[in-house]
Amino acid sequence: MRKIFQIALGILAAIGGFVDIGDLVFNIEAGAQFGYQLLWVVVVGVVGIIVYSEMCGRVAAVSKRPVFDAIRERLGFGVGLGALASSQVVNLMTLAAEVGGVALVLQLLSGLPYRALIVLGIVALAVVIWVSPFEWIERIFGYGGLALLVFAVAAIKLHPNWGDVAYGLVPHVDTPDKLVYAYFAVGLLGAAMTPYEVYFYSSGVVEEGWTPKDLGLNRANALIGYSLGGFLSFALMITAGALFLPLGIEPEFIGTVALGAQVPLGQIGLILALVGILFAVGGAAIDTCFSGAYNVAQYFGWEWGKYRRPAGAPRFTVAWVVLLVLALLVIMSGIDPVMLTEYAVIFSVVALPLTYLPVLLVANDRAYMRSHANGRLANTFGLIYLVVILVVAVSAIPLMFLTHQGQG
Amino acid sequence: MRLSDLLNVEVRTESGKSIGRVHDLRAELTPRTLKVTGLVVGGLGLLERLGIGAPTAGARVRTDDVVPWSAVVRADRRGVVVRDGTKPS
Amino acid sequence: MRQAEDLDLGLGLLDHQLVDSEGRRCGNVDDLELEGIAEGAPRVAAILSGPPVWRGRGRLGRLAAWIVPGDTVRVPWEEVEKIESAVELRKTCRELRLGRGDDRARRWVERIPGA
Amino acid sequence: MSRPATIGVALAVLAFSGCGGGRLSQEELQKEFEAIQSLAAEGALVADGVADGRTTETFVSVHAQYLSEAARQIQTDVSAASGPSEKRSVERLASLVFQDLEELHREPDDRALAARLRIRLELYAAAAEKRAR
Repeated sequence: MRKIFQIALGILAAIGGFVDIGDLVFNIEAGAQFGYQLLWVVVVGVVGIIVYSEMCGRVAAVSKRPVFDAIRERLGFGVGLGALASSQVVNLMTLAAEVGGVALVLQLLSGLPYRALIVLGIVALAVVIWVSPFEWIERIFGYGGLALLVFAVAAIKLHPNWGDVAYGLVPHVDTPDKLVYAYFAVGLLGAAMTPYEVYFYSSGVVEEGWTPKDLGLNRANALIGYSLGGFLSFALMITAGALFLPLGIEPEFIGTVALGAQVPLGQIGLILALVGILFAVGGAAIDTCFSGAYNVAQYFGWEWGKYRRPAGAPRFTVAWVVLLVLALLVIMSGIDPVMLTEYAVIFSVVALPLTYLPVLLVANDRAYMRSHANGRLANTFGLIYLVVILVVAVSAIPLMFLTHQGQG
Repeated sequence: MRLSDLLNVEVRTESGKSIGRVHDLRAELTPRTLKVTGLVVGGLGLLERLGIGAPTAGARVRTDDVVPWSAVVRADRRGVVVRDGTKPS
Repeated sequence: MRQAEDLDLGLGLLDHQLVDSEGRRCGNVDDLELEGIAEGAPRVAAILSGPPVWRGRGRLGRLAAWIVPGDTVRVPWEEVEKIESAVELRKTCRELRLGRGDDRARRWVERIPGA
Repeated sequence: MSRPATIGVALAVLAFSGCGGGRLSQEELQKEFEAIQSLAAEGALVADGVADGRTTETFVSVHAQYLSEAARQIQTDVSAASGPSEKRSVERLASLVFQDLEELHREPDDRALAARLRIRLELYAAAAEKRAR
């Protein structure tokens, strides 16, 4: 029974962490622009996050060191501080975008003014974090996010050409806009492998006091959780490819995502989609908020953890409160959450190598890992993905420039 | 003297030939003390600083890029001077 | 502590987490104080922690030390219990004067209901 | 300010400086036609849901407003700039699409109206698509 509950940790990380506003935006936009052509990138991204989150979870379970400890230990004070600063900027942008997303969905459900809902959303998130035990947050948002499965039904009901869908799993480029294609490939990879997922997950593993005995669970979480997340990405992209591409619709709003379920499934599809987005994006907001606090506390060696009462880890508590307030200011400035999401995902790609290189190094250190150090399989995949990440990190910002954020 | 004073400074022989930089200090941990036994120098030393092939990394790749402390003539933040003929490979 | 074994100071100690005798996290190994270099028998005399110590940690370190207030805390090597993935200390952080930033912040956080 | 933040601000400035004022090229006008097609087609989908009673009033009202604001934004941007003769038709189409979306926003429960709006928006989308080529 305990095991089943613990797998919920994986589901939360999968739905709340994997499918966040970045995945919604990039999968829907990629589908609307290129149909099913980029499905293979989702597979690449999902395998990547499985490889690295398994590694981070293993390091955390065996050595009790979460990701940002490893970053500072291996990269040193200076480079580590650079990694901290860049990851905090990305975290804040992502958090602000998720909060904006929560407010937009609440608006589509209630019709109340957007800005009032931003404040309401922030307050609700703060209260949820403050009063509820972590297990509750996990279950509420994890299971709520499962409503996104409505997009799987929507994708099927839209009768996509399954042959084309299958062909999408084979890497190919069939478009004159090769740069835009590359931009979306980079964005999809970034959205799938966002670093805050592993900051959050590895810290959670340490907080839950996992030991090497839990490594099987860790592997199951990574595999099942992120595969489910990848499955939802597929559903979103296929929905957009079947519905929006033929009509020439370029999705720019959160409402457009929900429309993808409303058209084939009617009112019930619409409500389920909105509820699913609300929980997935709300859960991701909590994840990013905590990731930010974890990172700064771990870098500076402060006490941290949300299993403790807020006063047990005071600077950690202050850190997440400050992040929420900053996110409130950013999103209240009126910046479009969808555009902010795109920036956040692209910048997170640039910061990826600084996160994953130290993890790979530590996972090979037998002083930490003893018999649980990386095997040949984990190292092969780890190295391949490190190369992929480096290429993507170098090309992300130039591509954003050249394509005007995918506008061509 | 602090560890950070020595990290990354240049290592020269008494006759002035550079043999690289101090990437790390090797030490010996006993129940009561932590004695410095050598300098990790050279290209492989850099990898060691990142944890590839270090003594703790299990697979000890090589130790001949460590200059024993007995060869050190002078060490401060301006640089480390070692006896002639000392060379890490 | 384990038997005599090799340890690289930069890799195995520097920037690692400090944990006190009650399991509380209380800062990082920001630098190490070395002794006996002139005598040809150098050893680690103490762990140094706190913002002013960052000054020795490169340009970004100097900048960070300039921005962040705080004191240097010197933990004599004798207070080290064991070196695992974190550095475990023999005393509580209060006795060693570590983790005072958390103590200061606690006074504020405690005022909020439910903390 | 950290480097990513600086880059972010710089990029945001660059991204915004591309809009408004100045002279529109043929290619830019084409992009505007594409944007109008997208908004009109999406509006038609929303209206279709209303006509069939398969959606919620709140969703239609809120989402149609976002779409109509985007259409109005195109109209304002284009009328502020100079450009080839097609500029006029962009403006006209954008304003027609804006008006219909605005109506959908105000009457999200009128099924008969929605059926008419759907047909009109589909026509606008088709017209914009033709011009975008």
